[in-house]
Amino acid sequence: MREITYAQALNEALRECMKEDERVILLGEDIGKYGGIFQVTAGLLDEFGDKRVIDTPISEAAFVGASVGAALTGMRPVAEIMFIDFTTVCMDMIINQMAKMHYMFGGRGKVPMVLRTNIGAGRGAAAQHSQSFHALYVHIPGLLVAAPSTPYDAKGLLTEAIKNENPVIFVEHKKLYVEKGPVPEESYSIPFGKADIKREGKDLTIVATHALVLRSLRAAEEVAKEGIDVEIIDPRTLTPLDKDTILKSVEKTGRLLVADEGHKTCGVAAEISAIVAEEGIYSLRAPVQRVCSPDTPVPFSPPLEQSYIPDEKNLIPAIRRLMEYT
Amino acid sequence: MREITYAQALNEALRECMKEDERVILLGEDIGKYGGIFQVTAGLLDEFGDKRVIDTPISEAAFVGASVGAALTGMRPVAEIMFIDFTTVCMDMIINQMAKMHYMFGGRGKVPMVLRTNIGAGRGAAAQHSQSFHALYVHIPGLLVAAPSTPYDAKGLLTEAIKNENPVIFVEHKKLYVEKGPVPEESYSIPFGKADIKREGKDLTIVATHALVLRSLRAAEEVAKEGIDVEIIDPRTLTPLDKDTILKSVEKTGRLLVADEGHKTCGVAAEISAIVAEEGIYSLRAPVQRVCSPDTPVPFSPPLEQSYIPDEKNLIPAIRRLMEYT
Amino acid sequence: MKISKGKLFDLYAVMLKIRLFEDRIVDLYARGLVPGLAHLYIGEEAVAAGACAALRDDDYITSTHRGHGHVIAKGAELKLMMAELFGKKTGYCKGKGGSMHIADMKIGILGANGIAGGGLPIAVGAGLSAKWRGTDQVTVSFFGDDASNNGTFHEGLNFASLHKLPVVFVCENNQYGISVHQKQHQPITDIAIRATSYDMPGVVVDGNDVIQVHEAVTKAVRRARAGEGPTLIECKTYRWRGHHEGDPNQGSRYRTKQEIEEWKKKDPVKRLAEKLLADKVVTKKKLEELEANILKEIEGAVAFANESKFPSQEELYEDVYVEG
Amino acid sequence: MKISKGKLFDLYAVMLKIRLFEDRIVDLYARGLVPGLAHLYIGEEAVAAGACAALRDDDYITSTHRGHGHVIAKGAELKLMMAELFGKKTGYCKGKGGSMHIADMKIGILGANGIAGGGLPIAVGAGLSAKWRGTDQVTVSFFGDDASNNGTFHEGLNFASLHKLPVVFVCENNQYGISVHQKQHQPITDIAIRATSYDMPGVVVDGNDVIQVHEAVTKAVRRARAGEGPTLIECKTYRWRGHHEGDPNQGSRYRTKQEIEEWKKKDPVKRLAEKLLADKVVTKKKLEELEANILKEIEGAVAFANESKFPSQEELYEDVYVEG
Ligand SMILES: Cc1ncc(C[n+]2csc(CCOP(=O)(O)OP(=O)(O)O)c2C)c(N)n1
Ligand SMILES: Cc1ncc(C[n+]2csc(CCOP(=O)(O)OP(=O)(O)O)c2C)c(N)n1
Ligand SMILES: [Mg+2]
Ligand SMILES: [Mg+2]
Repeated sequence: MREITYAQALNEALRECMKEDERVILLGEDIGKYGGIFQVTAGLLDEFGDKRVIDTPISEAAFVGASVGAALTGMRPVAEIMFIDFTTVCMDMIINQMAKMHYMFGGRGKVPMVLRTNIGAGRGAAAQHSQSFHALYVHIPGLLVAAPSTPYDAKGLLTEAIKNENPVIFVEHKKLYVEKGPVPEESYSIPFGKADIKREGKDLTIVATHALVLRSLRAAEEVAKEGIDVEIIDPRTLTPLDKDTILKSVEKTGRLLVADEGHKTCGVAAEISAIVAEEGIYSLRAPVQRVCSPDTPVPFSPPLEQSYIPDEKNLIPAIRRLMEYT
Repeated sequence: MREITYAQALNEALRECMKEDERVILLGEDIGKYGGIFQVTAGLLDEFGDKRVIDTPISEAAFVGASVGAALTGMRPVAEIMFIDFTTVCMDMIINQMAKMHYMFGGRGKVPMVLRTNIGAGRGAAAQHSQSFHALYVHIPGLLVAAPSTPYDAKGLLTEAIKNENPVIFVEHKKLYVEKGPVPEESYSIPFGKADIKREGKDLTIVATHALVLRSLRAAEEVAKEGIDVEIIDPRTLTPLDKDTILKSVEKTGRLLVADEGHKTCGVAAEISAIVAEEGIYSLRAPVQRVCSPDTPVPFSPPLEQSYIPDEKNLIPAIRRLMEYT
Repeated sequence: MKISKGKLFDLYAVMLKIRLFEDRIVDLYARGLVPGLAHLYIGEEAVAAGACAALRDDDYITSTHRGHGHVIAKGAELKLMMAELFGKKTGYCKGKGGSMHIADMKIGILGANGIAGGGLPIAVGAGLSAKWRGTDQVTVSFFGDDASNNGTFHEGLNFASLHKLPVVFVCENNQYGISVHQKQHQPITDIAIRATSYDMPGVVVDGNDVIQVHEAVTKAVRRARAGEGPTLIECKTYRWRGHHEGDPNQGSRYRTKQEIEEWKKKDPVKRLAEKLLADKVVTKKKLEELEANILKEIEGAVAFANESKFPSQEELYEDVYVEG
Repeated sequence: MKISKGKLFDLYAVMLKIRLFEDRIVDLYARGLVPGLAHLYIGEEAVAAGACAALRDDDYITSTHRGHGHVIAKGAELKLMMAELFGKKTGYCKGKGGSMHIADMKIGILGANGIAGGGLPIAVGAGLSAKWRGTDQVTVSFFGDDASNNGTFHEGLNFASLHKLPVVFVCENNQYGISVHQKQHQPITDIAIRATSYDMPGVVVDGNDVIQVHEAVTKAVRRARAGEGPTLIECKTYRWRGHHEGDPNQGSRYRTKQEIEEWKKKDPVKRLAEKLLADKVVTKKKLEELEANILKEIEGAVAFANESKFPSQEELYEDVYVEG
């Protein structure tokens, strides 16, 4: 199969959905001529025109709120917030409007929209442009939360997100945009709530999200040399979360490491750990370990940022530690 | 000792701190003549005048941001956001400014301010006026998060919050405002990061926050009749969290139930559960249970809202279930 | 613009319906039958009635925490409203929303809203949507004087004007936030002047004069339908009751009884009734008949609400997501 | 207002310092020595220089993502800036902040800010604080044309005017958001007209003419110190380079090379140099000396940054909270 990047895969999903359904329109800052800060919307303005690819003012509350209003009245907007950090300026539209309308209105009205944004440190962009607080949205009922880790998943999940009748927070990862992988040319959807086993193994389960999937795969190769056989589960969507696949894997391996780039405290990794402590504790033969970003803002200085980012340097020792329990 | 309400205790802390330190000023909607929607600031306008008790427009980003600017330049502002639900409209000022400045600036500048707000359902106020998403702030490093459950703790923690050099999200609970309890007349501080054992017991640990402390105490009395001896730990501050006291209690009892009014997924209870799964798993002789709000918005209809709210009806069966593990 | 006699009577009927509905809520609330928060609109009826009468059924509105008037004027059924206020399963939102979240997509009610200023961006989106879909639907967004200080006002009006969207922004200036007088929340008197910042027309009208409101909104709606863009209309009015039921002494903590009495003299409902009689549009008898009919409808709504069931416990978990 | 010759020369010195500092960043960035995002101010120097020259050391500013000019004009040390841009421990923020977060409370720099519009409420708070503390300190808040569409602009200006706070809002209208032209982000041309919404004076000046900027800001600062409230000043200008270093071809995806060239002809630095020479304020030699001195300072800063150490790993965990 041909290989394209994660950014190209997302671009393809947008293009296909826009071709198929004229209700799909895009709003965001610099998504037109500029093609989006990470080039995810490149070429779409030319192809679909400025009625469907709308460069917005720096008015996130207005255009995310407008997406809600447009979705309520029959459109399928896809809004882009340049970095997840900036979703703070339109949080009310997300948490109090987009997420809750269907419920508050007792099922009258629905909000089929997608809010695309991205997480991830590693670009020297410091504390307000590098955050990974997707857990905030996982905490809020009414939202679906997608977390693609590969170009294949990116395309399939975005297609599903756009076709879904519910509001979706679509969380991309900055460092993955340039990663390549095989992606079918035709349109396809990946259903929400189905984890993907990115590597099978029998000794230890890593539940990993986003870039941590890649980093875990590398760590797994490394420890394989020591005879440690790691299984890697990528939930792909955080809401809904496929806890069955996770619990089943832990039942098999008896060891769980949860790897997510969000801050450790009250993050996605905490939730997965808590689920296993609640429903799979008898499968465990070792403590549950979390490999996450530390509870500090993201520092600018490259060496500090490197030490901030959770990756193989954290994963490998954690795996070895867990393997000490027998 | 005389008994006063939680709201009066908070009022007293504000009054004492304002008397002692003229840099302490209050900003918020309807905190002046109206005395605050829950009467926490009642009488303070008369006593301290409208230069120090400032009724603001519906411009939360402006006045929370102004509190940040004022704190940076030598004041000690205490801002009130009427309901935690509305903190969404000024989330950027909280997450990206207030929480991060000290770090981003490499220690230059500090933001000694308090943002008072409240959580809790039970007033028939529906999905946008009843939320308990304090976990969002626990997820963000740079903030301290207080969670008083009694009038005594309310006064002591608010005094500490105002004197603290760091930004504090001070999370009150709507249903507790009218609860009475003994409170010293003199000024006192309760240090952050020190849990309080609200009830000693040997069979099972409940880590409970806010109104769940009261509800757990009632549940404990109930199950005491069956010979179950419950220990109740109230962390009092969620950041920093006194995990030693929790781990020590679980070591003693072997059973853990975490009770918090936030949504279950990625909430405070998940974090506490994950900590124990990570650091205290060998103490456990039963799965960790969480009693939280469900992952739905808060419904309006009183019977639905009652079934939404986590209380004795959820705690007692959970306790009994945990006691089946021996 | 000339308003026909029939139209005037219709406007009156809507205003009276709002008034009598809310009078009944006062009573029901006091007796503990309506739980939660009830923000009443009494005294401001001319705004909702005048504005919504300029709209078609398929036009949209976004409403506020003080939304009963808006949704009644847009055509909401009293039965379903009352059942909702009682928290019953038969209500507009199956009892899940209550007073602050009444919505009905079929008649263009995109929701009351508990967030001050929350409705404006949503209205802008409905406007964009109408434009994209190539319909000529118009959206009216209601909001208060204090909400005009929220960032959403600024962002919403800028965006709407930039894209010449078919939206009419109707500011109900009743001079207060909750307890905060306009003088304490903004340094201007006429909010309509803010229109200039967005290159759109701004109009001030007497919000207690339904004819003025109706004319201004009609003109703005025509402009919007013609693709010429949004308008900001400020309606000066006053709320008679406290911020919500339960606000002690109708808000006399922060305003004088005398001020309230002065405004009661400007009662928009009575004022129109007197005009209708003076102009011989209707007889006294016709008005009495109208009142009797409305009261009957309200009683029917109360009975319906009373007899309806509360939602069952499992419904707590429904409608979080659209299934399938 | 008459600007003295000495003052004019000082203004020039500041502008040149900003220009040369950033010219050097262009080069360092291209060679991979400056990590992360560098949003350059080249072409807009007259705004920062003219505005900050109206301030005392104990006055405050809030800055933006494009902050080098502001902080240099307010007195930041090049050494500490350069070290910060390199991510070194000796930098302004110990390497933790980088280009977008330079701050120095001692000289009133309340921080550059990565959030567009993020600085306005903070400036309002500094204004409130000065008023409460009874000092006569003034705060200047810099922000861009597109940031003027953010809710914080609206809320901030309303609040500042309501309390007559000593704040001067300086809008740098360089006609673009990132790639979005002003015509696409707001339906007005002069942002200064938005002042009317808040009952404050609004002034438009040529932002490439440091004298005009300086005069307008001086007047506004005087007004602010006298307790008469805030002013909105719009400075029309242009950024020569891409939105940040790395924006392909200096942003020619969204603007023409010709447009850029037109604006380069209005170079504020050269313009002032020519005036200084024409008016015989300085000799050519003096200007050359000035340039040489600045270049030397910059070289010193680069050397300092180069020689400095990166922070140690443990520092990651420091400064999250104030200890003790
Ligand atoms: C963002 C936000 N902040 C605060 C509130 C609390 N609140 C509810 S209504 C209200 C006053 C609204 O005043 P105005 O907009 O003039 O409308 P009115 O109540 O007078 O109709 C306030 C402060 C809210 N609902 N939303
Ligand atoms: C709230 C927010 N939204 C989006 C961005 C991304 N962003 C950074 S700078 C910028 C454009 C700013 O334009 P303007 O305010 O005119 O300032 P300029 O860059 O022209 O100096 C944008 C959209 C941001 N930093 N903050
Ligand atoms: Mg009002
Ligand atoms: Mg600009």
